[in-house]
Amino acid sequence: MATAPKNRPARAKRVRTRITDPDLPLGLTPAQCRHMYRQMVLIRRFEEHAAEAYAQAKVGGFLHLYIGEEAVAVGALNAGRDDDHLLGHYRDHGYALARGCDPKACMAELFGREDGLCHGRGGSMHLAEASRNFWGGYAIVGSHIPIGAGMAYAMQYQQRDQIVLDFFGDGATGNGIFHEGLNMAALWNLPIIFICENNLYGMGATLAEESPVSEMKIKAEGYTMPAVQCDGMDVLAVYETIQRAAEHCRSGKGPFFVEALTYRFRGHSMADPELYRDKAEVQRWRTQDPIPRFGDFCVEHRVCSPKELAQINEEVEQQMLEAVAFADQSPWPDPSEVDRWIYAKPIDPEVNALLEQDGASALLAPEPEVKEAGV
Amino acid sequence: MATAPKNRPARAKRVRTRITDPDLPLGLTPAQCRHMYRQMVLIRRFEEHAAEAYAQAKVGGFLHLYIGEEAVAVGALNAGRDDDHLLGHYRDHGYALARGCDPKACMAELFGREDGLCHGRGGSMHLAEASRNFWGGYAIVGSHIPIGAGMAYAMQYQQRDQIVLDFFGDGATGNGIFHEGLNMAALWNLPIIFICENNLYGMGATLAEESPVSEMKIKAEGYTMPAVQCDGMDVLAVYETIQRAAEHCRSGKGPFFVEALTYRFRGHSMADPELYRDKAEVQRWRTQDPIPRFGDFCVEHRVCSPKELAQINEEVEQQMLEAVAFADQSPWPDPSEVDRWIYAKPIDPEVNALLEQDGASALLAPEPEVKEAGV
Amino acid sequence: MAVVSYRDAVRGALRDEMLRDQRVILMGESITGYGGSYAVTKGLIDEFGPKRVMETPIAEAGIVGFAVGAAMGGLLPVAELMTVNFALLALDQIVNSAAKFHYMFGGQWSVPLVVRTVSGFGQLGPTHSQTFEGWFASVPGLKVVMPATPADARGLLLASIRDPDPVIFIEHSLLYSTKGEVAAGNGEATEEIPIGSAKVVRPGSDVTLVGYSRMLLQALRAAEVLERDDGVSCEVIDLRTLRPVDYPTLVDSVRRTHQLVLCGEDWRTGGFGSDLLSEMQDRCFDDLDGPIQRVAMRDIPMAYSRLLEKALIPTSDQIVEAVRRLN
Amino acid sequence: MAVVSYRDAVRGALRDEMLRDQRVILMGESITGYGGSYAVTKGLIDEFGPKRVMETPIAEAGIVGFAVGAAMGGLLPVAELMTVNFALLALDQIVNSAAKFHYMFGGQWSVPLVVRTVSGFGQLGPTHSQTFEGWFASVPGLKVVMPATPADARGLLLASIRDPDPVIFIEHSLLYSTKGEVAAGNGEATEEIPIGSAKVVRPGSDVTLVGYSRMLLQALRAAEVLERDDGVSCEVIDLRTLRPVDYPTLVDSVRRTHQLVLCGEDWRTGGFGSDLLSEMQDRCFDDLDGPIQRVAMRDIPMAYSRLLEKALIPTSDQIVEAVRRLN
Ligand SMILES: Cc1ncc(C[n+]2csc(CCOP(=O)(O)OP(=O)(O)O)c2C)c(N)n1
Ligand SMILES: Cc1ncc(C[n+]2csc(CCOP(=O)(O)OP(=O)(O)O)c2C)c(N)n1
Ligand SMILES: [Mg+2]
Ligand SMILES: [Mg+2]
Repeated sequence: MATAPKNRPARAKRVRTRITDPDLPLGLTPAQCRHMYRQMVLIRRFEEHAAEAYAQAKVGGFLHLYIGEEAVAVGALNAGRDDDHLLGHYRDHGYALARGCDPKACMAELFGREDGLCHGRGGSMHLAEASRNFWGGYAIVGSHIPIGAGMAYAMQYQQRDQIVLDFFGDGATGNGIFHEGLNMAALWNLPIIFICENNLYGMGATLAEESPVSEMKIKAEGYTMPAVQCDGMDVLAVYETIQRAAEHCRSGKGPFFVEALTYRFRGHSMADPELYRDKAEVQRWRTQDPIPRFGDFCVEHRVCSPKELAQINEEVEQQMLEAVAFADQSPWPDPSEVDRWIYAKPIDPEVNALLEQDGASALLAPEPEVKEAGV
Repeated sequence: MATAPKNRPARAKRVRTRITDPDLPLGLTPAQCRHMYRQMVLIRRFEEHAAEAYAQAKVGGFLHLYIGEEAVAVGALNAGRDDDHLLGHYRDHGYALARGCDPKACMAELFGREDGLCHGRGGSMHLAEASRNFWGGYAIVGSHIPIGAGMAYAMQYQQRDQIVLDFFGDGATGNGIFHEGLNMAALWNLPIIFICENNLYGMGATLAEESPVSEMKIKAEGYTMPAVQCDGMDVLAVYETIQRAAEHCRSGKGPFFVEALTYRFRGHSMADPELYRDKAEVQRWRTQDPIPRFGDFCVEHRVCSPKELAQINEEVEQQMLEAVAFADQSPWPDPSEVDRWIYAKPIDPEVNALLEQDGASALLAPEPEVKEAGV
Repeated sequence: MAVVSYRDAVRGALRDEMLRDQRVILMGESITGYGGSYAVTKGLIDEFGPKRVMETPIAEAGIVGFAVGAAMGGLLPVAELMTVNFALLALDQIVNSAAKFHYMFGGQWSVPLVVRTVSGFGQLGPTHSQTFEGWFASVPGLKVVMPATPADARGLLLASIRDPDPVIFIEHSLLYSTKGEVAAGNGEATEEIPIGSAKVVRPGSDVTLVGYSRMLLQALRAAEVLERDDGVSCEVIDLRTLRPVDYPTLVDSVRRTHQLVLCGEDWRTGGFGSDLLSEMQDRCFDDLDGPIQRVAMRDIPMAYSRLLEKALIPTSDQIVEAVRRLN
Repeated sequence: MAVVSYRDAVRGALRDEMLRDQRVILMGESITGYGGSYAVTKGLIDEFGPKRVMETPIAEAGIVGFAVGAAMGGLLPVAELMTVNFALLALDQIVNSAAKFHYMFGGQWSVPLVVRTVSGFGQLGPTHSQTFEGWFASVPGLKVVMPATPADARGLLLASIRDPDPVIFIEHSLLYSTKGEVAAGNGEATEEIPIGSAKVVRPGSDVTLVGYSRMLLQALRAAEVLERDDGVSCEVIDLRTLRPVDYPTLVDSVRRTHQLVLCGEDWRTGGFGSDLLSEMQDRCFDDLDGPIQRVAMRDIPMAYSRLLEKALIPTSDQIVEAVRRLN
């Protein structure tokens, strides 16, 4: 079983060494720091409420929490541009919220409501908001890696200067599609940052069970792109690394691989009994919680006072209560619209079998059992 | 477009430095050298006859010639044990013949006859002889890489000491399945040698078009296995490398990756117009022809005289004429047996749709066009 | 005999066969420490260790390819694909390797492999709610099994592991907690159920309902309703095996009832129901008093939202309606 | 109008659409220097360069995934999968990405992607002679096109590229050299043929033959024989599009002929013919005078050997026999 010390570089040191108090490192402003702090809290609270809603059966299916990993999405997305393209895996609430999607619409999606980001069609694993260039959470492990490469190609081809940020887990590196995507990105020198969130587990598999090497960046070798690790529990370390990567990509130097060393404090999904790791390990990692860590930093650097931090927490909590209330009150999608959006250019209902069955009657049928799955 | 000098290490030097004339290197006997020489000639002549038969429409479908690459199969299979497991890709005549399969049965398979190695069911791309642990040529690029790993696992599990030799091309390394197989082999420390025949092209794609790195062994990084290159136009270099790799695998040290730098003198398949490379490049590589090269070596080291070499060539030529005659005279598979071997434990014809149609009548129908494909 | 869940019946069959035959190994994602995403393999790692219960990387094509090779090397692998949705990634290895080697190498060897996987619903969303049994069942060289009851799950899994050909064994997540009588295994289990035999689970005279997996239970429920409310007597057949299909049992039934309703939960277009319908039309055209009815998933990707999902999952009510359309 | 081959018609459509719309790019294996394994893309690399005609690694899943992403990024990719056999490796990207995004992201974007591929025979052996159109046609979100003539190849390919949804465009290797009249392209081509329209290519009154791709030609041949030898008048319909199917045209025909023969070359079990049969049985049960007949591949992997292959490839003779079974 992997342990914390082996997996991550020494604590915030490297950031501290580069700061002259009260100056902020990396050209950051106090407002930016507050923003990042707030976003991490937002993700944390959002998911705590989502977990509660799941327990109340308001959220169904799979729910994968990002709790513990907030620094990765927040650091990365603040380092990139707002119009850079964003793709991530099913553990996707962090990406959505750090990109600025409305928590109300996100929560409504989890609740399966019409006001959800995807009108309740996608659910937790498939948040997306195209108008923000957030192209979604993807639930087939690794599938969005070549998709991200293709988007990067489209940018390059059209001489647009957006780059692509593509997030996935350590587990995805065992799948061939990861390599096919990296190979193409390298071959065509595409503006894409591959961000591997190495949280030491692929569902119930330990890193040692799924990979012969513990450093995922080694898997990017053979693809001639820079590949670096960073402390994924330190929002500034992520910020710094992605800033560098983004500069590299945007200046036409091709893809970049970042391995963020991180940890999920909760189970793989809500169904996970967590038999495969021990509580002590989780506890050890909790001492690295990115939120208090960055909170401390903010206080130390006089970005804000402890009181102001508490106030941020309170505001966010308030916002979350509103998000839940909004989701609760949002209408259900109309079952008669279940056949919307199959095609962008719909096919004539006369010429296919689509409408042959009576969907309405199904509503009367007994509900299937639900809480079985833990994928 | 890749050129010869860049792709291969200096000529036979490294072999020579290890020899004290008239001693043979690597513990080889004169008989073994003659055997390897004969096998390379056998493969060459076999394929020349196959090409002729193809032109006469006696061989159909795809025909991929190994001409130019003979040193790889011959060096490798002579270095391994006869009962080691062997898998290769569709360019597979060399593997079959170097493993000792009867050229008559191989030719009959190309002719689609009942006496063929696979009773005409598989054809050129799917030679196999299980009783020799030759598990076949595989035509879905890369598909046999995890299959080889699985066989290696079966050996390890059963504490049998055979290892697996798994041959594939440079092109296969762009496919995800290659990585999935290597990852598993490394993870479980399996006795398998991955032998990548880097012949600079994947069908019409140049190495530079299909891979960001020109050395395929770099793609084995991330899998913690030794990965070396060898001169694939030098049968002794291959022999030496595979001997080392086999020792490694057989002693329980896990997988080994060998990249043999080689070149196919002919097109990808018979349908290939070879528009993607120039004749000069082919000519340059022809100067490295492994057969005369090893013939020279044999003469220099008094393994045999030029006359004896000529005699081997003649004997093989004779053998090939017999193989063609045999294949010509071998009966066609009986069309009424087209439904044999779908299952090892056949399903009741009553309970499936298998025999609902009249197969015999199809024989009267006009023949479809054939010579379209160049896959 | 003991009353056990479908989940435990599957686990029991795996365990018994592993005890009986050293060649049987399991492999799959999160099947060890996690216990399997539906807890089917829970505990087996402790009993048999990592050589026989192999935790794999997330590499479906690799897993099946590896299992094919292990089978060729003398083992009897049971590979778990976490859900049937991910089987798409392994289809090449299933179709072009597992199913084809016996034929294409002229009968030299077969691939005794079982791919266990699962379909099911529960707000799993568009990518995780599919089922492709019709695709598997169309591949010569494969055998396809979809048990509906714990007893069949056990008996058919034993038969599948012992079969020399590759078998796709599809469980249903909504059945895992259902219970039934099952022979208690003792490592000497011989109570296999032959692949290719359907079962008349409820005799009847007016209409034949054919179901499998979860839809068998829906068919039985519909039969009760129809008996009670309409006085219609339904014969309910559990297909159990989708390739080969036990057509003689189906034909025999339809010759008596003259009406046929096929119950599946895959997409109507291209679903397995199309195959059954086509073949039955061929075999029973003159016996049929009305068009064969299908109950199937509408041709729509599955939506996440609860009511949308409900609007799509085929139900016993739809079977009732289908029968009423006939009468 | 000019007489061109099916191959040239496909190439011409690609070229014209590339001239007309900068967003159109091609990608695939050996499509540049080699010219494409069936020479369809020959010369295009010289005209359009490597940014628009992309040589790819041998990575089918990656190719389709990449093309999906390129489409989302604003391009109109036409990805070539060298043969449909290799599409198995890309099925996840086809089913779970291309076909599903429009639905699962609530209509936010669509994936205007064309996957061009080819099926066919010619002693290509067990792994290289398959065709999976029935599988593709079963996926909501996909459109599936299989032209039989050069004119349709051109017109439908133009429509496919311009369609906002993902289209699987399956060519036939045995048709590449067939010729027919085609509108000469000039980069302003507007002569697209709508996806979803079948065509009555030979009117008749006694029996309806439905074919597509190569089997359309077999159906026409059979119709001639039947006219000449049996005095049977066959109406022959070219399906052209497999999803959506133009059922109104089929139903209209069967209402007049009362007999239906479906001609395909995929496996009988699970082949596209099962779908057609099922749906037509539903729509025309009372119009049919006899069971719908299917001509299809027997449920056997394709063998390499010439006579074995001949014993398996569906022919016009089998269509003739099927019609005679009806009469
Ligand atoms: C192709 C595929 N196989 C299996 C799964 C089931 N599954 C969902 S998440 C997951 C683990 C992924 O681990 P990792 O990539 O490390 O991401 P993490 O969950 O740790 O963030 C698995 C196996 C899937 N969704 N897709
Ligand atoms: C999965 C798959 N994609 C495409 C093909 C078509 N194809 C056959 S051989 C080949 C090139 C393979 O190149 P390489 O691996 O370098 O082997 P070589 O032919 O050079 O020996 C291609 C693309 C195939 N058979 N399988
Ligand atoms: Mg992980
Ligand atoms: Mg090559």
